[in-house]
Formats: sequence, structure tokens, C-alpha cells
Amino acid sequence: MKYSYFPGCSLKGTGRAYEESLLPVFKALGVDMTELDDWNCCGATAYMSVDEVKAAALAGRNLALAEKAGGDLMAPCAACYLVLMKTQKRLEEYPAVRGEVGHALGQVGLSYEGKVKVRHPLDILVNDIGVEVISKKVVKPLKGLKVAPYYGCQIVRPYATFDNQENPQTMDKLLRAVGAEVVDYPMKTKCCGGSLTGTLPEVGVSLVHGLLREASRRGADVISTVCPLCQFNLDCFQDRVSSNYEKSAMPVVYITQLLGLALGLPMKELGLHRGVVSVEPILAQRELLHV
Amino acid sequence: MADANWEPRIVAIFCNWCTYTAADMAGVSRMKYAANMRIVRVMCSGRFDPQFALDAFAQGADGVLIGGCHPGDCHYSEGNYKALRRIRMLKRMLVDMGIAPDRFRLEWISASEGDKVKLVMNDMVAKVRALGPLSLPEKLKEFDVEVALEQASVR
Amino acid sequence: MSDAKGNGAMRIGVYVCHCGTNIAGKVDVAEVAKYAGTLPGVVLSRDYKYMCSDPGQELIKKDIAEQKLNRIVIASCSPLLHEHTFRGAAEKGGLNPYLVQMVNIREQDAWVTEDRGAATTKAKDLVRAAVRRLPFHQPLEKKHVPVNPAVLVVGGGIAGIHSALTLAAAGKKVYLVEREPTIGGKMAQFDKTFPTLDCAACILTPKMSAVRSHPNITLWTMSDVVKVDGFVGDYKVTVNRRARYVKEELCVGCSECIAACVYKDAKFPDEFNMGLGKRKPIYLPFPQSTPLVAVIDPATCIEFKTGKCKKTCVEACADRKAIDFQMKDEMKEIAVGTVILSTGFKPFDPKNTPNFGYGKFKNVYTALEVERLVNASGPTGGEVIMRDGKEPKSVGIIHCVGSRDEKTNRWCSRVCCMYSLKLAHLLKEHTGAEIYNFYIDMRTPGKAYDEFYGKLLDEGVHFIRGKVAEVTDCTLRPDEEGKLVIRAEDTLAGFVRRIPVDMVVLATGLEGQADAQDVRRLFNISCSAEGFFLERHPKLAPVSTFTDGVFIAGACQGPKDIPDTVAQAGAAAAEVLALIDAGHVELEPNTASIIEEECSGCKSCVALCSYNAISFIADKKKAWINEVLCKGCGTCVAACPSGSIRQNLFEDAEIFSEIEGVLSRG
Amino acid sequence: MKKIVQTIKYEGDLDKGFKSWIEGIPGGEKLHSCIQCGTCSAVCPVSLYMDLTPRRLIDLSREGFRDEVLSSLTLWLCTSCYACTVECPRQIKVTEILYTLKRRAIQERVYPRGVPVPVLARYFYAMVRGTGRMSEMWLVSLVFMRTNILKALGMATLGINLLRTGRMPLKPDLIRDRAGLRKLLDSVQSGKKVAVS
Repeated sequence: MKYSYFPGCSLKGTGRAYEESLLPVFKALGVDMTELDDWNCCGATAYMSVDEVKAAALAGRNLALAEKAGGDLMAPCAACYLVLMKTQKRLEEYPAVRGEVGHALGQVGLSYEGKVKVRHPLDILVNDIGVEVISKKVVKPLKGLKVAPYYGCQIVRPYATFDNQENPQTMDKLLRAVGAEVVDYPMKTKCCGGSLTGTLPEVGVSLVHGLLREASRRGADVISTVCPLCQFNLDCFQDRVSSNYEKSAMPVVYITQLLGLALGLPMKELGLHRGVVSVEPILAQRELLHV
Repeated sequence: MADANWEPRIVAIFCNWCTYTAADMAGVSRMKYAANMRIVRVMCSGRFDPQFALDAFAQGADGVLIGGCHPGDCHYSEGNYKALRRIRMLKRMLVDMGIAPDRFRLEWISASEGDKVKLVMNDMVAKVRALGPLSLPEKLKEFDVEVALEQASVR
Repeated sequence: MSDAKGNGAMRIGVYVCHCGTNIAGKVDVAEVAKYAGTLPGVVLSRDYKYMCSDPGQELIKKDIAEQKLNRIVIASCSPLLHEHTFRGAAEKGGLNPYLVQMVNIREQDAWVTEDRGAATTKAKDLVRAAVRRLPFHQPLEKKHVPVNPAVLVVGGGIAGIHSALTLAAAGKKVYLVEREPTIGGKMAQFDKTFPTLDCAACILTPKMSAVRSHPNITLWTMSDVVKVDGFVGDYKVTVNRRARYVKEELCVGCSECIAACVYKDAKFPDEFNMGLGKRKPIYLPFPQSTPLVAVIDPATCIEFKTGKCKKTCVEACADRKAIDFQMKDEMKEIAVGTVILSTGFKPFDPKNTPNFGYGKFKNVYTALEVERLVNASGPTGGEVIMRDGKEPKSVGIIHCVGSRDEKTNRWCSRVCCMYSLKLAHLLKEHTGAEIYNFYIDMRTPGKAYDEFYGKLLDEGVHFIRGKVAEVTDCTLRPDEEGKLVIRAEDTLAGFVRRIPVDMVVLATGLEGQADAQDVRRLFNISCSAEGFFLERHPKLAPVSTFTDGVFIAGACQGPKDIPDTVAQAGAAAAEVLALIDAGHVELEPNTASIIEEECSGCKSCVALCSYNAISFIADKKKAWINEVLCKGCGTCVAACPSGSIRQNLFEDAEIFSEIEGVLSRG
Repeated sequence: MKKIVQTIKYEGDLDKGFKSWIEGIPGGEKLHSCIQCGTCSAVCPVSLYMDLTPRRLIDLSREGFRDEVLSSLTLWLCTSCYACTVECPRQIKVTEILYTLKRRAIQERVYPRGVPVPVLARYFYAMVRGTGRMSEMWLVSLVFMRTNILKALGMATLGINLLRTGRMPLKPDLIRDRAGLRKLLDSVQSGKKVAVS
């Protein structure tokens, strides 16, 4: 299986731990990931707010590059995933936009036929690789670790087709496959506040609080995420939550970090030290630490 | 060859129970579609005689559409299957005669599928429009003239 | 000179109808009429406001008399709507009705065309085709076939029950076929009925027992129609009577077998109470089941599973010997002249709207479950005890579950607002709980319906205008602990509200039966994609179908409440009676016949006929068509290699001239 | 005492073309079909902070209350979680409509004072055009310097935490073909004119 890999800006910055754990995990599963050469920012939500067609062109460049590179395009960041999917939809649904973007791409010697399949890691892990294969490769089952699977919004809504929009299951399956205990987490697709934590903190932090509170009430040891912004919000604002609402110290990790752990990959390769709220204590308590 | 205001002329032969009723429903629902269709009602698509299509083309139709009940739903239990056999045969024949496949079409449309009538009508008109006029009558005339000349030259 | 037979020179009259602005709004009717006047054989052409009106029809009669018309073209609406009207007018005017040809310039022109010019051209083409066709028309006589006075009613809900009783009262033989072990349908499961609040059982069960005891009604429960042959007046229907394992003629419904069953306690979910109660393998669906005959469920009965049961039920039945483990399904063939389909509806499955937590939270109920819960003969004896054993102090009723939503069903289910009001009243009456109704629009049209809404307002029930987003057990405040929280926007107040309740009731919408498409095929009628049977005309033929002799009543035609259902059931019965009492049906004379001298005796037509109407006369070496059996599809006509079969009203010459007519533009 | 204001709306003050303008932009097509059920507001995670709930915003937009809509806080509270879009019983793409309104608000610079989102968007826009990538922290802090210095200080602990865990890159990342990217973007004639064809 061959995929182009679209990191997106966050995985090079605040979300480094995602990339750090993602690549080794796919390597361990025998999947070839090559980073899309000279990719650019997907445009996120902000670009759409300024100019829709330029936004489409910006994302279009990545799609064009991916089409040249061949193979499916893996976008681990929820925002990137959504924007790329959305751009594809627009290009196929709206001739006007297609024309504009096509023209613009032409100006720099690029073109896009609409052939690229945009994929999320969860999709690839469950539908291409398969839960069975993964569970066979487990060397350190996450026995006793209670995990709240948090999908966030943008990977299941509104375009994703690989999982149920109201009650997604792919992450649940993967966590069970590596021996973790999945807690029933009704907030699994609720919003983390996105950029509001930065722009209107009082609003953003209240959303973060709701998510953390429910997770601990349901007895979760950690929250597992698949989006750098979700991880950032839930992990980095717990001091605020503690001061504004109630004491909170809930480790928030990427699913790929947990998978890596179960596959027996070296801890330091998984960026587990990058959590503002450290995950090590609970892992130690559950005797899941290894070198 | 098509002059600017050429409009495709398509003869539609619809069965009374499903497709003709569906066409009525399209009307009752005020759906708008291309005005190029001229519907001829028969009781069952099984009444369709290949001659009807040939005659229509010979009389200047640019396309012929047959509409019947979905397989299994025929009001007369299997008239539409009988029609299907003839239509398959005829389609091959028409192609040999140099009449493009898009000019002759069969559609199963049930009484409740008014929207499908609209879709099919518009789609077929668009396809036939793209093909341009068939103008078989003119061709036949030319043909007769040639034949006459032939015979003249033989003498 | 012409006569009623329409012989002699063509004297065609063309009438172009305005249909108010329905046609005139898009088609230049005057222009069309003017054009028609120029066509060969046309001696008169008019446009008129409403051709179907009395004056319109008078006009036709007058012209036939004065202008000696011998053919008539009416360009108006669809022949499916008014052909009989205009043929009738011609007949009254002394002209054979089959010398009339209708042109559909409303449904298939004015209503579907944007451009006025194009619509007018289309109308001209179609009129021209009709004028071309008419000279080939021959005077014809209607066919008469006798109507078998026996009637088949499929579905024993309130609709089927009412039709059956009406027909039986008129002295007609009725077969009532129901697939469940008892008749009564959904209504039997209801507690009270809106807006009068009379108890469903009190008004229904007398009718049920009347069905059982009526000499003219043969009631077959646990039965399915599996085959239908024939046509209006003469249908042959095959019914499969599934084994009940208790002999109807011997069982008196004493229930001793049930008491004696080796299962001391009922332990299987009982269907009638929506699984809220339990039953034994041998059981009565409910106390007033009709017929009051026990039934054995082989899936749960030990004797059927192991063959090693003590059969205490048989002992209890003693020398009545009503129980018969050997009973087999039984095929019955019956002959009827007409059919009424009253197969009812299926409630929307709330598992398809996961946000409301049905199946996840045990105190989320469907409306039908609540009907049983508040019912005195229900699983809790009428006490509202929830699955968690508690009585609710607060209840949220969510309207439009599965209705008015592109993601589920787009239609309004019509009854949910009213039954939600009813349930609100009943729940308040039983528990005194705070009741919150969450609605999008409150729809209470109907006699004394809106007054009922007023009554509920008086009772202090809350009405919040907003579609519920979710039912959750995630709590944000102490007062929400242990409750189900309903989140919705109070659209009138303009705020989002979180309302903690003990119980949630889902007002699930109405859907077509799962097997509606199969039933439709069986009876050769039409059915919408939504699973509701298609009436012949939404206003003018609401209980008729496109198949003569087959009628529909109740929710199988569309969501409907009890009053409307009963009204339709009566209407269907009346339509049936009209056919039966006429004694015969008039059939279109569009049958086929063989031109003997031209028949080559190749027999290719014989095999084609689905009705075995064509036979081969060996000594003559010619085919022969039995016109009584011929349904007039015309398949054989198209197939005859020697062109020696003709079909009335659809002669080759008529169709060819129509085709040439639409194409030969001046 | 509470200030008394006149709230009557005169037909003449409404923007009659507003609805059709929105419906002409990709995603806005179904604006007219709203039945005001409030699902959008109820599923919205932030509607409880909005001055106009999404439902009201939809109604006001379709009725032509342009100024009320464009100056609304609602636009800048939307987190693009798409819950409304997915749950709408009429399948109205509420999120897309909000984007359309945000763009208009930014173009007309009628967004409410003190809300940094539009500023963020504009910075973001400029930054990406320049470097092809963006570094969140760098951007966010930059925005706060511009809009609210105190908030920026308030972010300090966060900054330290991110430094500690090595998640705060201090210089923005760059792509190679920056010239090409700029050319690409500049050869798009601005989106606001493009409508559904």
C-alpha cells in the first residue's frame, strides 16, 4: 500500500507528537508513507472566511501535487482532512469554481483531474490495514487502560463516509484491538472549540471543560484524539479549566501514540513526553511503561 | 446542417398504466421539461410494433422513446418483457441502418415516478440535440433521386 | 350526411378547453382552435372555458345535432381523468362514444412546458394527430362482464373491519384476511382516542366481535394472500392460512391451556404490548382477541423445539382436543369480484434517529409503547411504571420523530401532533408529571382538534417550539443528575434550553408497510416510493386504484387518523357496492380479434397471451381470440407476422396516423 | 434605568437582494427552505454564547436584515463543527452560509469591535500567501499583540508550557515554491464575484 502523506502545519508544530507517533506506527504496520513534496497550508477555516475561491485554489494546489505523486492522500489533521475533502466536493459540484481553480493551477503549470482519494488515518488503519492485522502485531496490550475515544467534529462531519456521523466506531475498534478498555463517551463527536480557545478563551475553555469533565466522570484514564487542534485544546488549557471551573488533570494523547505503545515501539519515538498534562504517571500506574 | 432554430422532434410511445400515468403525475407536480416530446398512448408497451419506430423515423422523428412498467410490474403481467425482446432486436437493426443508439430508447417508468419522466425527457432531448437532425425523409428523397438517375444511366 | 355510427364523410368537431387558466395560461387556445379549423375533415372548432362543465358538454351535444358531427376531438386534460365524461356527452348527443378522441394538453403540455410558444406548437401537433386518427375509429359497443358479489378485504385493522361490516350489512359475502392472530390492528393497541378520549377498546371491540359473529363474513387470521389471478368482477385469490396449532372451531378461549403451560411464568416478550409485557409460548394476544382462540408460537414452544414437552396444555384442554401440534399451513382458493386493501402502516423505527437515545436509555419510549403503558389492560395495569421501576415526575414528548426530515421521511405524518396531545393528557392524568411537548409546528386541523389543544394548554402542559437536538445523560448541573436531558432551542423565546426529564416519549411518524411493494405487485396496483399505495386520483378517486375492482382504504394510502380511515373504509365499501349492485362492469372494448382470412395459422400469438385468451382452431388452422378473456394489451397484435390481428381503439392504422400526425408539421 | 429603543423594522430598510445573493454562492442554495425548527441552534456547541442563534441568523438573512446579520457575533463564534449542517432536516448548509456571511462582513469591515477572529483570518490569509505555511502560536500571539495586549500576556503560561514540551516553533515554516503559490493565488479573480453557474 502506497500513500502520500499530508502533515499539515500543526503536525510540524503544536501537534508534533502526532507525526512523531503516526509515522513509526504505519512503518511498523508495513505501510509506505511519503510526505507530499512542497505541500502548502490547507487554508484551514480562516482562509474560507476571506476568499472562498482562493481557499479552493490553495487546497487545490495540494490536490494537484498529490495527483501527480499518485496514490491516496493521507491527511491526519481533521482540519486539513475536511478542507481537502470539501475542496474536492466543490470542484466537482460547481463548474464555476472548477473553472477558476483550474485556470489558476494552469498558471503555475499544475492541473487537477479529481482523481485523488483523501483519507484519514483511522480510515486507512481500519479499512485498508484491518483491525485483525493490527491486533496480531500487538506486543504490549494496553490492559486496564480506560480510554475515552474523542473523534471531534471535522473528521466525521460533514463529508467523511468511512464512519457513522452520530456514533463513530473506528477508533473504538482500534482501541479494543490493542487491549484498551473503551469508556462510553457520548461527547465523542462534540466540538473542542477549535480556534475559540485562542480568540474567545472564555467560550473555548468552557467547551474544553465540558469534554474533560464528562471523560473523567465516565472514569477515563486518558482521552484519545485524532486531531492536533483537539489535542491542543484539551491538553493545553487544563490550567484554565482548573482555575475557572474545577481541578482537571486528564492526559490527552493521540490514538497513534497508544497504538505505538501497544505495538511495542520505543517510548521516546512516540512523543509521549510532549503532553502538557503528562501521560506517564497513569501509564506507570497501569504498568504500561516500557523502554 | 442544423439551422439555428432547429428543435429535435421525438415521438414517445407510453403504456397507459405506468409511464403515461407518470407523465400525468409530472404535470400534476408542475415539473417543467423540454417540449420536444409527442406522447402517443398505447395500453401496454407490449403493443409496441417495431414498425411504429421505423415509421416515426421515416416521417421525420429525430428520436423515439418507449416507456413501460418496470419488469415484474406490467399491468398485463408480462407485456413489457415481450416489448423488450422486440426492442433489443430493433435497436441492433437501427444501428446497422446508421441510426445512432441514442435516438432510440427504452425506459421503465412506474406511475409514481413523475420525476423520472422529467429526467428522461430532458436527457434524451439533450442527447438527440447533440446528434443533430436525422432528417430521414430528405435522405430518402435524395436516395430515390439517385436510384432514378441510376436507372436512367443504365438505359 | 352522417349517422350515429359515424359513417359518411368526416365531419370532425374540435374543442379546445381553457381549463380556466390551467391550459389557457400557457397555451394560446384560440390559436390552436383556429389552426384545428384548417385541418382536413374538421367542420367546426371552438375553444371554451371549461369543456367538462355542463354547458361545455351541452355544447358538444348541440353541435352533434346541429352540425352533424360524426367525430369529436377534445383537447383538454388527461383522458385518464375525463375520457368517460366526454364519451358520455357524445353518447347523449347520439354519437357512438368511441368516435371521440381526447388530446392531453394540460398534464402533458401546459403544466410541463415553460415557453408559451412551444406549448402552443405542441398542442397543435397533438390535435393534428387526433384529427388524423379519428377517421379510422369505428363505432364500438361496451363489453359487459358479470361481477362476483363476494369481496376480499385484506387487513383487519379498523379500516378493514369497517369495510367488511358495511359490506356484510348490505348482504354481501366478505372474506376478511388478516396476517396477525387477531384483528383490531394498531387501533386495538391504543388506550384512548383523540380528541374525544373515548377508549379505543370500548369503541373497537364491539365491531371486532360483530365481524366474528356476522354470517356474511369469513374471517381468516394468521393468513396471507399469496396469489391473485383474474380481473374486475372475477378474481381468483389464493390465501395461505398459517398453522395456529389450535383448532379455531374447537377452542373457546377459556385460557386454561395457557394457565397449564409448563412455563409457570410468561417469559417471552409479548408483541401486543410492544415487548413491555411477557407471554407464554401458548397465548392470547390480548383479552378481547378476535377470534378468541389461543395460538402457539413454535419458536418458543418446547414441544416444537425438543418434542419432549409434557404437553400440560393438551391435558388442560382435555376432551375439547383443540390443540393440534400436527396442524399444517393450508392453501385456500376463493373467487371474488372486488378487493379492498386496508393493510395499514408501520411506525417509524426510532433506532434511525440515534440522537434521541431510543434503545440506549431505557426510559425513552415510543408513542405506541406508551399507549400500552397507560392502558388498564396493559403490562403495568395502567400504572405508568417505567422500565427502571419508577413513575415519571417529568416527561418530554418529542414530535416529528422520523417525519418532516430529509434524512428520514419528508412527509408530515399527520397524526403525531394530536396523539402527542392525547398522550400528554393521559400521562398528566396518570402521574401528574410536568409534561413538555417539543414541536416544530402544531398541526391540529379537524373537528374539535384545536379545541383539544386549548384544553391541554389549560391543563398546564408546556409547549416548546423547537426540534430536539439530542437526549443525553451528560449532565452539567446538580438538578440534571440522574435525568435525561433534552436539548432544544425554544425558538419562540430565542434561547437554547436544557430540560431534564425522567421519561422521553418519541412521537414516531407513519411509514408504509415493509412489504407494500410485494402487495402492490400481487394486486397489480401502483405504490409510491415511500410505500403508500397510489390512488387513482388524489381528489376525485381517492379510494380507487388504476386496477379496476381493487380499492384502498386507511393508512396504506397515506398517514391518516381514525376518523379519516373509517371514512375511507366506508367510501371503499360504497365503491364496491356500486360495482356489485350494477351486476356487471363495463369493460373498454379495446380487445383484439383475428382477421380470419389473413391468419396464416403460425400460432406465434397463442403462446404470447398471458390470459390464455388465444386458442388455435385445429380444423380451420386459424387462431381465435376469446374476447371475454382478452384484456386488450395488444401484445399479440404487435407480434402477428401477417398483421392479421387488430385491436379496437388501437388499430395499426390509428397508431400510425397518430405518429404521422404529430410529425407532419405544416 | 434600561434604555428604551424602537425595534420596529421597516420593509424599506431591508436588503431585498440579500437572500438571492447568498443562494447564488456555493452552499447557500437551500436558504429559502428553512422551516425554523431550531435544530441548528440546538446542536450548536456555542449557540449559547451567540447574540443571534443560527436559526434566527438564517431567518434574518432570508428576510434581508443584512446589517443585523453581518454585524452579529454569531459569525465569529462558529467553530465550523458542521453539526448544524449534518442535522438540518432541510439539509441547509448552515456552516457554508456562515462562511459566506463572514467573507461579506470582512469585506465590508462591519464585524464587531474587539473580536479577534476576523483579524486572525486576515493575518492568516496574508501569512499563508507569504510563506505557504503557518505556525499557529506565532500567529495567535501576533494577533493578540494587535488586538489585546493583556490577553497576550494571559497566554504566557501556555507559551511556556509549549516551549517546555518543545511544541512552539519560533520561526514560521516555509515552502520552496513561494513565488508559484503567490502567482497561483493572485491569478484567482476574487471569490466574491463567483457564484454558482
